[in-house]
Amino acid sequence: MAKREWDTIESGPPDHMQMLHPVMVKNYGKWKYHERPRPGVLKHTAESGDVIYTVRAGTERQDTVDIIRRFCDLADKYAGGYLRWTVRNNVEFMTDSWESVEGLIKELEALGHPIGGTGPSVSAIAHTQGWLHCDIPATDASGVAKSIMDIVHDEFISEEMPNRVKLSTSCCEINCGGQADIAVIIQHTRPPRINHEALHAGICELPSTVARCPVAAIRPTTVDGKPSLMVVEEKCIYCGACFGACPGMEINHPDYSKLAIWVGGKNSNARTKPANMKLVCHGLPNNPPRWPEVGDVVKRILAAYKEGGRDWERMGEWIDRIGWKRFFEETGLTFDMYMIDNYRHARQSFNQSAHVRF
Amino acid sequence: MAKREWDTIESGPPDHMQMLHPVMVKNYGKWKYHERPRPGVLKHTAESGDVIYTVRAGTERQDTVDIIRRFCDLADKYAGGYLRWTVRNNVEFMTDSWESVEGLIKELEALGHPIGGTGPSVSAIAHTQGWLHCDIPATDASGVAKSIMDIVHDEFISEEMPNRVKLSTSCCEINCGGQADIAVIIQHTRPPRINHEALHAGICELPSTVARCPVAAIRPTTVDGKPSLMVVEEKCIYCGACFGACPGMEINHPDYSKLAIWVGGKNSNARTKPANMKLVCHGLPNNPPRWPEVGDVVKRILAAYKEGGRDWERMGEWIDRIGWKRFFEETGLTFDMYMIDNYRHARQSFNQSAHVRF
Amino acid sequence: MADGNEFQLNPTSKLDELEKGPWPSFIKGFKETFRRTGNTMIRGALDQLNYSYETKMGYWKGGVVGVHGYGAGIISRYSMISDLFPEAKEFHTVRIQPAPGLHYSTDKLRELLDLWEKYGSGLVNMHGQSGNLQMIGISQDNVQEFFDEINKKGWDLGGAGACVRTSASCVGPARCEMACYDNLKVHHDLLTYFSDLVHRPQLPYKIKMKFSGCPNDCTNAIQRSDFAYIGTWRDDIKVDTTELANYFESKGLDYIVNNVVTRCPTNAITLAGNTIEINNKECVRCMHCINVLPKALSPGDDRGISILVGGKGHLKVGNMLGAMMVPFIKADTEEDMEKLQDMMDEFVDYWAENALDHERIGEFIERIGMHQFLEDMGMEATLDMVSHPRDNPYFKAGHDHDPLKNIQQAAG
Amino acid sequence: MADGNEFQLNPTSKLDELEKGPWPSFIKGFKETFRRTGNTMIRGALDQLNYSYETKMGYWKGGVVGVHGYGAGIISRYSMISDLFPEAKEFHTVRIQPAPGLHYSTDKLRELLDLWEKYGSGLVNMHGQSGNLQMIGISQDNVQEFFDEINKKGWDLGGAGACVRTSASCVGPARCEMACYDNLKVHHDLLTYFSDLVHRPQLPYKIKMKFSGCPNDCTNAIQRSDFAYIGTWRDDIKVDTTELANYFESKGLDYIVNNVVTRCPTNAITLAGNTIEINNKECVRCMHCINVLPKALSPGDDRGISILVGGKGHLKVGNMLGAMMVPFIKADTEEDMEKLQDMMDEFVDYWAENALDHERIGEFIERIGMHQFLEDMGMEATLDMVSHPRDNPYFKAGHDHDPLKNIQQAAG
Ligand code: SRM
Ligand code: SRM
Ligand code: SRM
Ligand code: SRM
Ligand code: SF4
Ligand code: SF4
Ligand code: SF4
Ligand code: SF4
Ligand code: SF4
Ligand code: SF4
Ligand code: SF4
Ligand code: SF4
Repeated sequence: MAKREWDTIESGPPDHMQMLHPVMVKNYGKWKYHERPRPGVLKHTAESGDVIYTVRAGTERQDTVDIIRRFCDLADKYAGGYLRWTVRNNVEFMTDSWESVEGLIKELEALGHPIGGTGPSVSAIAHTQGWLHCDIPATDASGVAKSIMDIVHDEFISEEMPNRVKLSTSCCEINCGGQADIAVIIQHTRPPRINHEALHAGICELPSTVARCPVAAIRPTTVDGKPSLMVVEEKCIYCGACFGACPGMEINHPDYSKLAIWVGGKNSNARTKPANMKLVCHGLPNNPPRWPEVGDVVKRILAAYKEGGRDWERMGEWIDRIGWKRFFEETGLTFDMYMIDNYRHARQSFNQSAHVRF
Repeated sequence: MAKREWDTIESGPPDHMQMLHPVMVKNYGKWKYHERPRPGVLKHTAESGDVIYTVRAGTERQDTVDIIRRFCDLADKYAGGYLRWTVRNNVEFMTDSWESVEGLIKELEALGHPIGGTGPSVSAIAHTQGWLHCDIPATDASGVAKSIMDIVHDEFISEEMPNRVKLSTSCCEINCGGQADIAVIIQHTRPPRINHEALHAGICELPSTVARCPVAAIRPTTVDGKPSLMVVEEKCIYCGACFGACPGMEINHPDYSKLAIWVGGKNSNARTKPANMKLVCHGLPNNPPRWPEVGDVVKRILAAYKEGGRDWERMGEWIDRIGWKRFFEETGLTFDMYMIDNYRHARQSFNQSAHVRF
Repeated sequence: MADGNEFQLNPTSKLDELEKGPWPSFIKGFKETFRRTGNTMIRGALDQLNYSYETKMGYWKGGVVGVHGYGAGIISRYSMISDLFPEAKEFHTVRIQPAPGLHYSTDKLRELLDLWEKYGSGLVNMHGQSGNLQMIGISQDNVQEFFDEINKKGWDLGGAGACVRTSASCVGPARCEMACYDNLKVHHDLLTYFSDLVHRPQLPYKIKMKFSGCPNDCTNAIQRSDFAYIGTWRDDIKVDTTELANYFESKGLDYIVNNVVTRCPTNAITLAGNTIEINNKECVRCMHCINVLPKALSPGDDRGISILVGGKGHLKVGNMLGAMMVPFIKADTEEDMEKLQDMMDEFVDYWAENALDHERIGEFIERIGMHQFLEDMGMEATLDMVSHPRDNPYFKAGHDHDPLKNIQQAAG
Repeated sequence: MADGNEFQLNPTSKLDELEKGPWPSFIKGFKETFRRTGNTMIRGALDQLNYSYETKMGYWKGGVVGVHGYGAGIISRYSMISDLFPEAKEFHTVRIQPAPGLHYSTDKLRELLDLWEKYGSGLVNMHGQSGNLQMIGISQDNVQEFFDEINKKGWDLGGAGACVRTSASCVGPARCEMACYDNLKVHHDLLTYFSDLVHRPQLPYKIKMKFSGCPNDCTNAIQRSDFAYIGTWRDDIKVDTTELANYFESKGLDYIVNNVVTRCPTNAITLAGNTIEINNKECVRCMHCINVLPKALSPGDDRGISILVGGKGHLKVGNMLGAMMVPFIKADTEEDMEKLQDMMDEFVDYWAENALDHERIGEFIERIGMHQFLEDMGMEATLDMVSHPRDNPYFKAGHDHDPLKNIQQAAG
C-alpha cells in the first residue's frame, strides 16, 4: 500500500440538508398533513400548499451497485435527483408531480420492485446478515426474508390489514432484527458443544466467555492438561450468548437449531404502550432454501389477524382483545409449557387472577 | 396439673351446618339475589321465596367475653340464636323479620356498635396484633385501627363511596393485615442494630437468621471472641425479616420506625385483576395514641376518591383512569424517588413508553 | 399495681385517649371486663400496652407452649418487662378453628366464652386475619386444661408455624347467591383431612388455604393464601330476562351502558336494543355484571373451583398474588372431594420434599421455574395459567418437539 | 470454480430457488453484478452461501481489520472454508454513516457506489438494522484506500464494538407533519459531537441513540436504543375545526366514535355533539387521534424531546424497553443543543465509569437500582418515570424524610 496522503476528517454523518428534494428543503418542518392516494404512494401537503408525493417500493435489501444505480437513474428522471430509504429497507422517491408518480410506478414495477408498504399493509421484513456475513448465525435471514416476502407480496401492495404489520427475522437469538408484529427467530435446542481444540488454540478470552453467560452455566475446567471451559447442562438455557463471545462454544447445529415465531411486538406509542412480542410457535425446522413451514405459520397468523382485527388495531392489541386462547384457536397453533415464561420476571406473566375463559 | 383424662379428638373445624339460622339451612345454596334496604342491612331472597335479613355492625375486634356475650344475647333475642363474623371483623345477625332488624339496629347502636360496612362504604379496617400481643411490632395496629375508624365512622354507616373501600393496617413490614384500598404499614428507616449480648446468649439460630435476609446482608462474624452476626449496611433494605427470625436483630425504634401509606390494593376479580397496592406516602411519625398525621392522609385520599371516583370504580381503578400524577395533585401528597421501585422486578414498573402527561 | 382495690385499674393515660370517638373502643372493653372479673392479667396487659404507647416499643417475646400431642396452636408470649408488669408475665394466645364461614350458634359460642373466662384472660379476638378465633392471654399452667375442655365441646386448635394453617371461608352458600361451590364443606373436609399437618409442624413453612365462593373473592384468598379456591362456572351466565327488563326500566339505559356494558373487562357484553347480550366465550368470569345486576344475572350451572397457587405476604419478595394453576375442578360429590384431596396431597408433598426452609410454595415455584414444577407435578400447561406467552427467548424445549403435529392433524 | 469463463457462476442449486417468486431476489442481484463485473469475490460468496444452505451452518469468523486511527467501523470476516471457496477468503463489511433520515442525492450516492465497485465487491446493504450503509465484501488490502477515498467525499465510518453506534432517524421534518423536533439535526450534531467515541471503542459496551420525530417512533427507538429521543409536546393538541368538521362529514359519526373517541388510551377525548373535545391534561401524547385525523389534529406548538433510557435486545435479560428518564427537553437553539450534549456526556461518563464489561446502560441501571442512578446523576424523580409507584416495601428512605412538608406548606 502506498504512503497515505489523506488525513482523515472525522466528519460524522453527512449533512442531510444537501440530500433533500428542493420541495422538502423549502417546506422543512412545515408539513401540514398527509394522505395516501393509493397503496405505496403518500401525498404530503405543506402549510405553503406545496405538495410532495412519495412512491415507496420494496427492495432486495442485500443490494448491489447495479440495483442502486438503477434507483439513482429513476430518481434523476422523476425525483429531482434525490431518494431515500425507509427504516424497513424500502426505497422512496419524492416528487411534486403526479405524472412522475405514475412513471415511477410503471418503471419500478417493470424492474420487479413492488409498490406498497404504506398504511395498513404488510411492509418489508426487517432482517439481518445470516450466513451471508455474520459469524454466529444459525440460518440465513435474507433467505427467510425473501421466502416470507414472496408469500405476503399481495399484502405489501395492498392496504387491507387492520393496521400496519411489521415483520422481522433474525438468524440467532440475539435478535438484531428487533421486535415486530410477527418475528421469526432462531432458537437453539441444546447446549453448546465445546470445541476444546479451539479453546486451547487461544481464540477466546476464557474469563469474558464465562462472564457472558446469563445463568452462570459456564465454568473453567482443564482438558488434556490445558485450561478450557465446561457447561453445566442443567443450568444452560441454550441462549448462545457464549458463542458470540467465543467461537469455540458451538451452539449452532444443522438440525438442532430451530425457528420460533413470536407475535405482538409493538414499538409505537399509539394507543397502547410499546410491547414485547410473545412466543407462539417453536421448534420449526430450519429448512432452506424456502422454509415452507415458517411461511405457513406466518400466513396463518396474518390471515387470522386480517379476518379478526379492527381498524387501527395492531396485532398485539387484537390478541389482547380476543384473548390468547382464541388466538391459538384461530391460528391453529398449539400452546405448550415452553411458552410459559420461566425466566427472571416470569411471575409477572402468570395469570394472577381468577379471570378465565371457558 | 392433674393427670389428663381426656384423649384429644382432632376434630378440625366444627361443622358449620349446626351454626346456621334455620332459614339459611333450608335455603342453603339456593339463594337467588340480594338487596340492601339501608346501609348495614342486607336482604337475601331465596329461590323458595324465603327472605333473610342481615344486620352488620362494627366491633372492637379485640373483644372480650362481655362484648361477645352481649352479641349472643342479641342473637338469641332477634336472630334465632345464631350470628357470624365477617372476614373484616364485623358482626352479622341474620333474621327473617324486619322488626328484628329494627330491634337489632336500635340495641346495637345503643351499645355503641355502628351499623354499616355494606355496599359502597368504608368497612372496618383489617388489622393485626401490635403491641398487645405480637413479638415484633413497631406500632400498635389496634390503636391505629381505632383512630382511623373514628375518623371514617361516617363513611362506615353510609354508602356514599364509589365502591367498597377496604382498609388495613399492619404493625411491621410483613403486613399480616394484607392488601387494601388504603393500607397503613410500618416502615423501618435504618438497619437493625445487633444485640450481640442476646446473640451470645444463644437465643437465635444464627444460620437461619442469615438465611432469612432477602438480600444476603447478614454475615457471620465474631464479637468478643464469640460467634455473632453483622449487617452490611449498604445492602440492608431495612425490611426487618431478620427480626422475625431473631429478636437480637433489633429493627424497631421509637423514632426510626415510621408509617407508610399504600393505596390501590384490590383482591376481587371484578372487572380488573387483583392488584398490589402502591406506596404513596412514607416517613409518617409513629405517633400514639392517636396517629393524627396518618389519619389526615387517609382522609385526604378518601375525600379525593369519593369526589372523583365513578360508580363501581375501586380506588386503584380510579387512579388508573385519572393517572398517578393527578392522584398526587388531588391528595396533596408528594411523589419522591423512594416511590420508584428498585427491587427485583423494578423494571416492570418503569414507564417503558413515551406516554407522558403534562 | 393499684393499692387496695383489686378491681382498680392503674393509670393508663395514653390508652385512655382510645376510649374517645364514635368507633367501639377495645380499651373500654378490656377495662369493663377487668372491672367485672378482676382478672389481673388484663390489668397487666393494659399496663404494658400503655407503657408501649409511651416508649413506642413492644415487649413480648416468644417461647414454646403447647398442648399434649400437638406442636402448634398456641402463640406463646412472655413479657420482657415482667419486673415492671408482673401481672401479664405470661400472655399466650390460643388459636381455635371456628366453623367455616365464621358462623356460630350462641350456645356453642357461650360454652367457649365461659371456659375462656375460667382459664384465660377473657380477652377474645374475633377474628385473626387468617381466620382463627383467638383467645388472647392465658398462662402456661392453664393451657392444657382449657384445651381439653374445649376439645370436649368439639373445638380444635388452629395452625401456627410451619404447618397447614387455619383457613378462611366467605359466608358461602349459607347466605350468598353468588357461591359457585360449597366452600364451607370443602373447607371443613379439607382442613379435617389435613388435621395432622395442622397440629404438627413438619413442613418447610406455612401453608394457607382460603375458600371463596366466587371470583369476588371475599376472603382475599388470591392474595393471602398459598392455595386459593375460587368458585367459578364453565357454562353460560344465567339470565332472567324479566328481571333484566326490570333493571332497564328502573335504572335506565344510561346506567346499564355506563355501569355494565362498558365495564366488562373483555367487552363480552353488547347492548342490543333494550337488552344486553353476553358473549360467554369472551367472558372471563369476573363477576362484575352479575354484581351490578344480581336479580337478573347469575353464575351458570356447571360450577366448580379454580385453584390459584402461590399467594403470600411481603416477606422477602414483596407481595405475591396467587397464580391460576387449576382452571376448573368439580367439588360436588364425595368422589370429587377425594380427587381434590389427592391433588392437594400431591401439591403439598412435592413442595414439602423440595422446598427450602421458610420457602412458601409461591417462592418455591419461582425458584425452580414453572416448567420443572409442571413436569414434576405431571400437570398440563394451559393458557389459563398465563396472561400471555413468554416474551423472552430463554427456554429449553429440546429438539424433538413437533410444532406442526396439531396443524397437520387438523388438516389431515 | 467454473472453468473457462471468468464470468461464469458455479452451480448454486439451493440459492437458485430464491430467484423465484414476486419479491425482488437478492440472489438475482448478486448474480447480475457478478456477471457484469466478474468480481470473483461475489462468486466466492455465493458459493459459500450455497454451501451454507446445503450444510445449514455458517462459515465466517471474525478478526481485526481497521483503518488508520480508528478502532471501529469495519466488520472483518474470514472464511473458515477458504480451502473450498478461496474467492471469498476475506469478506469484510465497511459500515458507513449515511445522512440522518437515510436521505441521499444521487450524485453523492453514485460517487460512493463507483468507489465501492472499484475497491469492493459491489454488494451493498441498504441499510443495516442500526442504520449503517453497509458495504459488504472487501479485502483487507483495499480497506484503507477505499476509506480514504470516501472520506474525501464527505463520508465517515460508523460504529461497531464497544462504542457509540451509528444512529437512526425517521424521515422527520423533511417530510413528516408529525415531527416535533428537528431529529435530523439533533442526530447529525450529536453523532458528530460523539465522533471520537464512535470511532474508538473505549466504553464498557455499545451505546445506541435513535431519533424519532414523534411518539409513533418510526425508528423503533424505545426498543432498540440505549437512548431514545422521541419528539413530543407540552401544550395542547392543535385542532383545525374546519377539517374536523370535514372528517365528521366524510367519515361519519360512527367512524369517529369507534376509531377515535373510544381508542384514546386515557379517555381524554369526549364526543360533544358533532365534534370532539380533548382534555389535554389527560392526554398522554400517544399520537393515535392525530394519526387518524391528520388534517384536523396536530401536535402542539411547545415542542421538545422525551428521552427514554435503557432499550436493548435479547442478550442476557430478554428484550428491554427503554424507560422514560427525561420527560421533556427543548432542542431548538444552539444553547439547547449544548445542554443536550452536556446531559449526554453525563449519562455516558457515569455509565462508562461504573458499568461492568458488556453491560448496557439498561442492565446497569437494573443492577445498581434506579435510586442510586438518579442520585448519582443528580436527577429528580418524577411520576413520568413510572407506570405506578412501587408495590414492594423494600426501600431505604432514611428517617429524616418529612412527608408532611408539602402538605403543611400548601395549608400554611
Ligand atoms: C417512512 C417511515 C419512516 C422512515 O423514516 O423511514 C414511516 C413513515 C410514516 N409513518 Fe411510520 N414510518 C416508518 C416506520 C415505522 C415504524 C418502524 C418500523 O417499521 O420498523 C413504526 C413502529 C412500528 C411498531 O410499532 O412496531 C411506525 C409506526 C407508525 C405509526 C403507528 C402505528 C400504530 O398504530 O401502532 C404511524 C401512525 C399511523 O399509522 O398513522 C406511523 C405513520 C407514519 C406516517 C404516516 C407519518 C407521516 O405523517 O408521514 C408516515 C407514512 C407512513 C405510511 O407508510 O403510510 N408510523 N412507522 C418508515 C417506513 C417503514 C416502511 O418502509 O415500512
Ligand atoms: C449488521 C446487523 C444486522 C443487519 O443485518 O442489519 C447486526 C449484526 C451483528 N450484530 Fe447486531 N446487528 C445489527 C443491528 C442490531 C440491532 C438493531 C439496532 O441497532 O437497531 C440490535 C438490537 C438493539 C440492541 O443494540 O440491543 C442488535 C443487537 C445485537 C446484540 C445484542 C445486544 C444486547 O445487549 O442485547 C449483539 C451481541 C453483542 O453485541 O455482543 C449483536 C451483534 C452483532 C454482530 C456484531 C455479531 C457478533 O457479535 O459478532 C453482528 C455482525 C454481523 C455482520 O457480520 O455484519 N447485535 N444488533 C445490524 C447492524 C447494522 C448497522 O450497523 O446498521
Ligand atoms: C360478608 C362478606 C363475606 C364474609 O364471609 O364475611 C362479604 C359479603 C358480600 N360481598 Fe364481599 N364480603 C366480604 C368481604 C369482601 C372482601 C374482603 C375484605 O373485605 O377484606 C372483598 C375483596 C376486597 C378487595 O377487592 O380488596 C369483597 C369483595 C366483594 C365484591 C367486589 C367489589 C369490587 O367491585 O371489587 C363484591 C361485589 C359487589 O360489591 O357487588 C362483593 C359482594 C358481596 C355480597 C353482595 C355478596 C352477596 O351477594 O351476598 C355480600 C354483601 C356485601 C355487602 O357488604 O354489601 N364483595 N368482599 C365480607 C364482608 C366484609 C366486611 O365486613 O366488610
Ligand atoms: C395474629 C395475626 C395478625 C392478626 O392480628 O390477625 C398474625 C400474627 C403474626 N404473624 Fe402473620 N398473622 C396473621 C395473619 C397473617 C396473614 C393474613 C392471612 O393469613 O390471611 C398474612 C399474609 C398472608 C401470608 O400468609 O403470607 C401473614 C403474614 C405473616 C408473615 C409473612 C409470610 C410471608 O411469607 O410473607 C409472617 C412471618 C413469618 O411467617 O415468618 C407472619 C408472622 C406472624 C407472627 C407469628 C409474628 C412472628 O413471626 O413472630 C405474628 C404473631 C402475632 C401474635 O402474637 O399473635 N405473618 N400473617 C394473624 C393470624 C391470626 C389467625 O391465625 O387468624
Ligand atoms: S441476529 Fe445474530 S446471527 Fe443474525 S446478524 Fe445479528 S448477531 Fe448475527
Ligand atoms: S448457551 Fe447461554 S446459557 Fe448456555 S452456556 Fe452459553 S451463554 Fe450460558
Ligand atoms: S404485622 Fe408484623 S408485627 Fe403485626 S402481627 Fe403481623 S407479624 Fe406481628
Ligand atoms: S433488615 Fe432485612 S435486609 Fe436488613 S439485615 Fe435484616 S433481613 Fe437483611
Ligand atoms: S366470595 Fe362470592 S360467594 Fe363468597 S361471599 Fe363473596 S360474593 Fe358471595
Ligand atoms: S362476568 Fe365479567 S367478564 Fe363475564 S360478562 Fe360479566 S362483566 Fe364481562
Ligand atoms: S416518528 Fe413521527 S415524525 Fe417520525 S416519521 Fe414517524 S410519524 Fe413522522
Ligand atoms: S394523542 Fe392519544 S392520549 Fe392524547 S388525546 Fe389523542 S388519542 Fe388521547
